Amino acid sequence: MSRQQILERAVKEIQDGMCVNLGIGMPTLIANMIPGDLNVMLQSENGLLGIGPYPNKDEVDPDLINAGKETVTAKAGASFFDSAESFAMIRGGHIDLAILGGMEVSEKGDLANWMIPGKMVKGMGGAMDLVQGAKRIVVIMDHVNKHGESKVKKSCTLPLTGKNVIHCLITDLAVFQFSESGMELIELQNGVTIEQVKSNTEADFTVSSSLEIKG
Amino acid sequence: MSRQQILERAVKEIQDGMCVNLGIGMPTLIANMIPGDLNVMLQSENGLLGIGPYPNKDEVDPDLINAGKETVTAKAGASFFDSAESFAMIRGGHIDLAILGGMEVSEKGDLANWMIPGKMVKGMGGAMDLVQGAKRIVVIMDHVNKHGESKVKKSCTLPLTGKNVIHCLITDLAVFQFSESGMELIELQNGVTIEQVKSNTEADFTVSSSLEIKG
Amino acid sequence: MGKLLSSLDSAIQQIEDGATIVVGGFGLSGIPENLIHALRDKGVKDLTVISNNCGVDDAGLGLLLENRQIKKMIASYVGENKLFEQQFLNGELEVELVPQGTLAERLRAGGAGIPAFYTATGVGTEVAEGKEHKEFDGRTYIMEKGLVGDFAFIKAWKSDPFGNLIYRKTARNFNPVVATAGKITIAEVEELVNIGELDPDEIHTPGVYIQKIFVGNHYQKRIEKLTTTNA
Amino acid sequence: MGKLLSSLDSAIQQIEDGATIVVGGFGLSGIPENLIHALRDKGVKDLTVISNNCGVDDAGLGLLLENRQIKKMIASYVGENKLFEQQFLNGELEVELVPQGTLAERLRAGGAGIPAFYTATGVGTEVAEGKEHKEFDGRTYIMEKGLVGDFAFIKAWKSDPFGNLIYRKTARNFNPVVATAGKITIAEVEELVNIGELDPDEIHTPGVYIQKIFVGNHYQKRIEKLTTTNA
Repeated sequence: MSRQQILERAVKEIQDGMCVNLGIGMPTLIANMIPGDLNVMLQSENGLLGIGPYPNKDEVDPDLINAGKETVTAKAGASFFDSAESFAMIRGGHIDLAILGGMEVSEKGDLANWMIPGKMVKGMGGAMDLVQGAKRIVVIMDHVNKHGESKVKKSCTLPLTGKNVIHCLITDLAVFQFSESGMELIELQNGVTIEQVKSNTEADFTVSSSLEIKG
Repeated sequence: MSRQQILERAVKEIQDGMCVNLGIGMPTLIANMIPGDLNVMLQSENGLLGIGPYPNKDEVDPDLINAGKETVTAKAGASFFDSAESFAMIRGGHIDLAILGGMEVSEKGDLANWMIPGKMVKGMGGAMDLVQGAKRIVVIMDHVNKHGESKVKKSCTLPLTGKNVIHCLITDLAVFQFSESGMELIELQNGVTIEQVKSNTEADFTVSSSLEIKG
Repeated sequence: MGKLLSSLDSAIQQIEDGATIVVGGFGLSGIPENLIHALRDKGVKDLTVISNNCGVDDAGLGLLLENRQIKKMIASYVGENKLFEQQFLNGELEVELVPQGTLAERLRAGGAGIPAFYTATGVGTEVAEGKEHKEFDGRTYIMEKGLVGDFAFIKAWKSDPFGNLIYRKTARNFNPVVATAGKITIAEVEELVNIGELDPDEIHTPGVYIQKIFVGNHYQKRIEKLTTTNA
Repeated sequence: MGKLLSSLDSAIQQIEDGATIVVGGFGLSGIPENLIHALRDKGVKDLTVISNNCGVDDAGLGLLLENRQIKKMIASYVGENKLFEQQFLNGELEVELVPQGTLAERLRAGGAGIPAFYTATGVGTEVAEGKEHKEFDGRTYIMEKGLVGDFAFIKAWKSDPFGNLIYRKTARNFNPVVATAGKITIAEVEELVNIGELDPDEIHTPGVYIQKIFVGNHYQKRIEKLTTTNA
């Protein structure tokens, strides 16, 4: 339910004509929610621009997977390329938007989403490239962890994926934008109050004037 | 006649299975002299591996030229690629041999072949990349200029294409090889004496022991 | 998807005096003829042009030289062009000569978000003067910087409406790297095909790099050096 | 042209303990299955393996882990592999984690004769520790080095006898860059075609990069995560 709110808000970040990279996990679910009248090309960093829906059982092709290693299809207008080209595209600023999951976000726009010390080291995959390369970085995550602790922090405690890279954070409580002047609360999720956001957020943030009026 | 001797000696540098880049001008003439039983792929730095013969009049294609901007054909097994890939191939040491023209060569294996100060600046094209990248660099040129002055010098007076890059020099008088220990005369062209080579060469060189015996 | 242009006017209209334009092609092969003509007609001045060559006196980028629109040229070989020499000696034209492989790699780097890289090309020559030198495994290299233009002009054979491109034979040359190195990349093509018509395995330039597409209706494709077996 | 192998024995025989091997593929897609099996059977030890992933416990490079042949792994993501975790925690396995784009570019650079380049990827993270930092146009970048292996193992769809290769769909992935980054590159393919049969415009890897070709007769092509519309 809260996940659904996050995804519904995240899909609004996607505009007609964009090339978008959706991170592994929750962000991948956004693919199915993109309105059919938008012409959007989804990029998969293993070498596909133009991800289509999951295949029917008889279309499954081991030579056609996404970055999460799931079997997918390619839509009309898709192209395949190698990994160096794929990251040239990402690092060179040709991808309009990346929507990524997060473990922790800091008020400075730092992101930690690849490693928990003491746990299995899985590797960063393409996340560090995406946060530095895509034109706009949107992070989606739950606002607090299962112990009720804020994941929106003054400083990240987990190893960073990127420093000062996030443009927008969407949680189950609120939406924030990041700029030179810091972190700003710009929207509340349905039924959430500013007080609730404040009490669940370790980070310092300002509240958008347009939001105060609505609230 | 002297040119023919140079070319005939140069073609012996080409072995079966090699990928070879022939420089613009005199080196290009070597293409037609490669024995038919050798399987050789000629590279053109504008994006072709597998240059074929010049086209018949009705085969001429403005989309198919060599690095000298001449219309050519592509032989069976040829591939086309872009300029970055072409020089990745060259710079990365994947081309076995480059045979290039020279204006001056020094005893240290320096090559000058791209510019005469005071004359029109044409540009170095791909020559500086080739001398640093190809596995073996063979230079072919006349031993002396039209004023009878040696082009094989202690130091080049013209702007360099590359420093300490030549493996072999073939002139109308002789063949030299270059190594850590300097420049060594290893062959004489037909009817040429060591004395003739010495009197026409400004550079210091040693004479190969195998040559002394023959001479 | 709105990338398709019915005329080049609006696209060229955006280009202002002093712009940096990266142009594909090798010699006169695979050059964006229509874009060069449109730029000549628009008459915009003080351009910095980055391209392997500068055309010949009456074709290709030579037309912009003739019209005195180029302030600075970054190229690897300009030996086919007498106007070039004249303007260079006059001091009208600034020139930066770059080894061809370094030029290709600088454009690829610019397009790929790599601000600089090291290469052995040019070490010990004029090209290395003033550049940072560094040793790796006992060999000396120089640092070269990525290049990006305000606009990139390229020529392809086929495009779909998303801008997925296929080039033909050696007319590919610099075009795919130039495509990546423009803030706004305009591709002119010989043929437009429907979306889905190009095999995704055979696309040379994915459409993500292309902002505008123009289908040219006449290609001169002039040959610089006609060489035939019977000639 | 002598590149074609009738068995992998002679090619694998050259590989000695302690060799560095670069391996193509992404997850289990496009991996050189036959080469990995042959290497497992040969049993050579103390290998440094450079590959985006390390297979799964009972397939792909996981087979070499199981056989304790890998001393050091350079990869971007190894999360699918429990054996990996175990050997890493034991101290049996050395690991260098590299961001995926940096890994791809380090291999491309190695193959292209570029000893090092700058990237913003990893700046401000563990990845940047101990690396040279440099500013370009006000942004900070780190220097990353090119990678080349003693051997490169890749998998393609079709090859001709010269080693011109075509890959299929996303099984292309790291294979074309890995192909360039081996002192000796061995390509295993599904299908061998005659010389001249591949359209020169459609070749992904020119044969100059390939030293040996092997036509595999069985490809498992295991799927890691089967996802379907009706599942």
